[in-house]
Amino acid sequence: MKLQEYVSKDLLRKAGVPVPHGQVAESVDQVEEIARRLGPVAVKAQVLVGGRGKAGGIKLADTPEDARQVAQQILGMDIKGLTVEKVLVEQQQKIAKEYYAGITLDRARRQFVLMLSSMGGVDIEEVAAEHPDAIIKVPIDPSFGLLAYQIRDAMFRADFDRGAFKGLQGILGGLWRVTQDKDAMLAEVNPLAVTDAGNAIAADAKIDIDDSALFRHPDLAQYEAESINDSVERYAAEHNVPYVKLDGNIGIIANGAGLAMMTMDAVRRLGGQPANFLDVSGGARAEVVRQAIQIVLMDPKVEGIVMNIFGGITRGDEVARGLLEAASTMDIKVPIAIRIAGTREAEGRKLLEDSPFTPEPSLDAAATTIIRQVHEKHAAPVGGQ
Amino acid sequence: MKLQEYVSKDLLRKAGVPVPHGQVAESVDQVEEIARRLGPVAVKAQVLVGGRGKAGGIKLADTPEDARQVAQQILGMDIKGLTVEKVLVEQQQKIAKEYYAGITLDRARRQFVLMLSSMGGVDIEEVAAEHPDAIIKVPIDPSFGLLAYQIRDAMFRADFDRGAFKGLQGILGGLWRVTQDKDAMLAEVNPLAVTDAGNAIAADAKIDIDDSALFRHPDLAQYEAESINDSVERYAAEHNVPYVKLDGNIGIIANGAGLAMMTMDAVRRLGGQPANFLDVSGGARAEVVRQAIQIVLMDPKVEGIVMNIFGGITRGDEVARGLLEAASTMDIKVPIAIRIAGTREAEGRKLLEDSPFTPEPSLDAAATTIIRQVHEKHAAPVGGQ
Amino acid sequence: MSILIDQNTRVVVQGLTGREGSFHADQMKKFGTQVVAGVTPGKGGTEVDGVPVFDTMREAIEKTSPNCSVSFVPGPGSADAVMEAADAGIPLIVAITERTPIHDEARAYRYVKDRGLRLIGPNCPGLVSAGKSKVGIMPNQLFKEGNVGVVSRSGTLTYEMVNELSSRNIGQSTVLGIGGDPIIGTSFTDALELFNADPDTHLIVLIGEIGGTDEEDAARYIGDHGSKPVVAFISGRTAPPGKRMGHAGAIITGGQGGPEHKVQAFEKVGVPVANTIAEVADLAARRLGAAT
Amino acid sequence: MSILIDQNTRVVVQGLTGREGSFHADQMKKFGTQVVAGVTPGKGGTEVDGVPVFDTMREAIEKTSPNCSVSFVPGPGSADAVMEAADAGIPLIVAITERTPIHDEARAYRYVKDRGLRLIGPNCPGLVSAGKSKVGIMPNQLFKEGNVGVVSRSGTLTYEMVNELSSRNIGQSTVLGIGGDPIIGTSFTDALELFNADPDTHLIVLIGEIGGTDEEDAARYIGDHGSKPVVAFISGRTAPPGKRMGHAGAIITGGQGGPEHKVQAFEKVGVPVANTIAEVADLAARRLGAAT
Repeated sequence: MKLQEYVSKDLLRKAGVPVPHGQVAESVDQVEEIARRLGPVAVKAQVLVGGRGKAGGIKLADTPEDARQVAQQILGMDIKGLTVEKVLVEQQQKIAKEYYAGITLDRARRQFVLMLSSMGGVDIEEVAAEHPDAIIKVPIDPSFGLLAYQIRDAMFRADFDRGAFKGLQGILGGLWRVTQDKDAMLAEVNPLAVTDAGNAIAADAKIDIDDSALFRHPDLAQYEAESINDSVERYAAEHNVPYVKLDGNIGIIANGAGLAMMTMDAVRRLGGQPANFLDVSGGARAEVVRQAIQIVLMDPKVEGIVMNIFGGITRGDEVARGLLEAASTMDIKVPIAIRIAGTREAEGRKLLEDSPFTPEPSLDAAATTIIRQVHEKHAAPVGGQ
Repeated sequence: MKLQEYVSKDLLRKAGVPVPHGQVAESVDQVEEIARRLGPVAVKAQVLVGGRGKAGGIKLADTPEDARQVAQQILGMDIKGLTVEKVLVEQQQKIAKEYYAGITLDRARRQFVLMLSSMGGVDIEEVAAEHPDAIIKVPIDPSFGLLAYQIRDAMFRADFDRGAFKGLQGILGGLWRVTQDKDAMLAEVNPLAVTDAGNAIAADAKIDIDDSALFRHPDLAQYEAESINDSVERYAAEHNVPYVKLDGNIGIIANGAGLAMMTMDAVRRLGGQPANFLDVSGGARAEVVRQAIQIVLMDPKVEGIVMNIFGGITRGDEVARGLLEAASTMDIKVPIAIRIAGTREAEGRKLLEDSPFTPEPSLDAAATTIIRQVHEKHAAPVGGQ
Repeated sequence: MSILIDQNTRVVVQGLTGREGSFHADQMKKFGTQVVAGVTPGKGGTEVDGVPVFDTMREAIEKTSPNCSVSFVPGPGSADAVMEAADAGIPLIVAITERTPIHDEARAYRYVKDRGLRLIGPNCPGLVSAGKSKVGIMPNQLFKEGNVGVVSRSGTLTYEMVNELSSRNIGQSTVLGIGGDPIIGTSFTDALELFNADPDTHLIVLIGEIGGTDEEDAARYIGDHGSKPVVAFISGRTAPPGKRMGHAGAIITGGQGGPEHKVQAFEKVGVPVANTIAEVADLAARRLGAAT
Repeated sequence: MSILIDQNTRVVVQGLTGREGSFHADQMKKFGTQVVAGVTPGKGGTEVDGVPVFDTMREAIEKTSPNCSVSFVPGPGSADAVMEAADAGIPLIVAITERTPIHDEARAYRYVKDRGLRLIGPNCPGLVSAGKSKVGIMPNQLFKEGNVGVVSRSGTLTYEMVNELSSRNIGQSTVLGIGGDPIIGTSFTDALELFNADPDTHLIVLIGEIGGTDEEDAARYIGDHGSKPVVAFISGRTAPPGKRMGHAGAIITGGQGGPEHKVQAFEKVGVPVANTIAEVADLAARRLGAAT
């Protein structure tokens, strides 16, 4: 679960990490009021997408009136398809130096790693690609945690400002505490700044919480909704259905993540554009299948659905029943092709015999059928002219 | 630093461990007021000494008036030489079962250990001596901490009540968190109780904080004074002088803990009774020596002092200067014998040449001199009759 | 032969009394697995279909001498169950459960490694040595004894693969699901080492997916140390970056974990990467034909 | 010969730029010790009396190849300094500092052990191989080359002991202060093993004190494995229970750590326990006379 900047900074602040004085706002009145208290401010769009600065989502304002004006521009604006609903209003910082600091999982080592770079304030993935030596990595022993000497060693190697050493060290210690205490998959401060006055401060922050550990953090539940941009994804997440919105028009439903990915790949390979990834998971019952179809259809771009079921724990007849149930309770206007194999395949096929959903002999056949039908629908009006 | 029961319970409560509702009080009015709110209460003397129950320091009271009355008896009473200044007023618990739970350092293993016993509510050292098998011990890996399965395993082996398992498990988890977060050398809940209603509760608690880690716990500084019973020990602790009050009449001053212990042993071996243990530490300056003498003399029972200095980092002349300074600024009424060896022994001896403190050739000689003088002083009036 | 498990494997089921635990224990027994004990704290002294249940792993070991554990303990207690098994010295620990918090898993992984034991999973379907033993949740009826080793990050895709192989009369030595989480106990490379040492495995089918670099590491291992013939498949080749594809580990992040690298890495060391499961089976059949 | 350190020992001083660090580094050099580097974070690039200072142990190792560290880093950072030295692979780590928080120390001890390295201390005076090298804070002038190994939990008592021995012309091989904290890296038993393996040590003087069971463990080791002749002394024999006698470790608690057990344990295995330091020297002289 990705946290907005203002939430990330709040967690850091509580862990003793200095962040700019600031407050989140949802209206221009609020922004003006906050700016009146804080003096010259930065108004920052709270959207979970990169490049909001370039998109005009971050603006400085020296007076409350200016703040109101820039807030008017930013609140409600569209950044890469997302509407800005909140802004963070922060005291402006006079920044002398910018660093990068992040803690993330190093999957190959099976442990977390601290990454520091003196090239802060820019996209770290670009730094990693172009100047890999400019990133200092410190593996974190999961049993001992990030140790003080490791932080110092990394800071010296990354050539961090010796004048602000203590403050920077404190921030990195706090970053690890937050990572551990809040079960973060990623905790990033970029830029990690040193001000003209020589103070270290977390000027921007990005924290991604491990979804599997959310049960330990009821205080973060309130941010779940705003962590998901797409409304269908949000709905699916609330119903614990692994669903990812994609750009195409062919809905995908399969049981199992690997199978769903394969199905998505097959549709693309055969010339179609997947509209989503949806995993009904092992052991799916009829009701779950019905719900999956409903979720896929919530995306208005969907013009056809490919279902791919390999029965292991999941039973073919249960899936067939779910599909028939969906058809009888919903007004399904798009074609659905289904491929069933494995456990209770025969029973499933039988159930679907007299329905519009005659099982296809293979995944490729099912995908081809739907791709063709969608294509024909688009072609039809043209052909009919 | 040993914490009073009410402070220990406060730390546990903050770590999520259920403790009886209660409040500390210093006057009978307060006790009555608290009892009025809590209903039937137990009034418990807050003194850092074992056996306060047997000494009459814990009494039940069913009404506010009763509470006032028993508080009158307990507040100000003397328990093993200590005056009761505070009582903890707690809701009475209907206890069905009593267990023991403690976390302490296992020095031989160089790690902490959880100890559980179904024989709770009694002195655990007696249990250890008489029924060693009744104590379940679980070593705690310092890098992973006390793990959930270890707690469960120990609870099953100690035959803890399965009906209250979850609550008991929670208390043990909290006990470890407090041990670690507060740098405890010892954290003990005895009895760890299960009430008639089946709830697990820490009915009594004893926590001893590692003095070397107090810098991390400024919140506990306020309890330092009440953690030391003896007023001279308290004064010495405030001045960072390792001083332990003993029962005798011959003061001991030496540089180094081992040397001070040896000096104490020598005095006893030669027939004297040490009044204290005092370590002036390596590198002691004149002022520190003067202060050491002052502290030893704060104990009115002291009738003579043996000083034993082996110069390593400590210099003999500095010690001699400190002794002379003490003599010139204080009205010292008791004899002092000193033995100096090692670094700057000659210079030290020279400085003391014309003083009343002619250095003795050996520790045994110095001790013998003082023991004899103290003995003569006691014998004198008798002889003079 | 086979790897990791065979007819002598004695399994203790962690979480036996739960819905999943009892169902799959029953399935394992039907497959022929020796299920000797269960562990569910608080249920010690009971039985599930004749299998004795203990409160702790310590007791289960003392009484029934298992040499393999399989855990159905849900996410919040999953890592703790693995550590309990490790502390008790179980040499092969299989964690089926999904949604293990990753920081817990990092600690558990370290705990197991410190003791020189083997962890498979978490978030995996377990493993099957065809005709000998099954530990986990793979469907019983798919397998056929033979000489192909299968290792996969995905459950259903594994079933699909095994089904495809069996239907062409290509049997398996051991089928191993290593799991879809970002931290897993046994990697592709570990599995390759095991299969290479197994005389009855003649060819290895490797089913990877996007996310992480375990596929690249496996390719490097093959390049450096050689291997029996390997045929690979990578799922999620059309997944967009930054999106978690069902598996917590199936995510392309920070330029890492994309499918092109994986495919290239394999092809560079002479491992063909198929486009479909059927194609994998075709390649396997051809290679086996060439090899035998 | 000697144990642990000799003329080839290359020492890095952690906290060299501090008051204690710089003073004792100077003393060590005067004794003849090779002090090759110092580490003080933030002071890298400077020098102290010609000894180069580095920001980190990593740099110090790269540039000066020390094989021993001695730390004067105060309590709050003491364990961290030990762990830094251990991570850098320093085989012999000597922690002089007192007041290390015990939970920190438990972790540091484990960290060092995990890496198969040796820690001495904390809260110890260090060690001296007479005529060869000194690491720590023992006064330079006391020592005399010879064949008695001394191991002690107390600093000043060690000096007193060595002085007594030297004044009787009884020289020492190595004098080792193991420290007065409840958790220390090297125990009496470890020291006995080392001395027993050193051909130039003919007799061992062991100076114990109340608290813990390290003396009893050493006695058990002697009983089980035999040893060169040992003469012992126990201080704090008249200390009351529950009171910390200066050293954090010198405390009799829960019926453990009392002097009687220690004395009995030694006497049971034929190790005489002297009443005074002079008596220790007498016994040593007699045993050495008998031995040579």
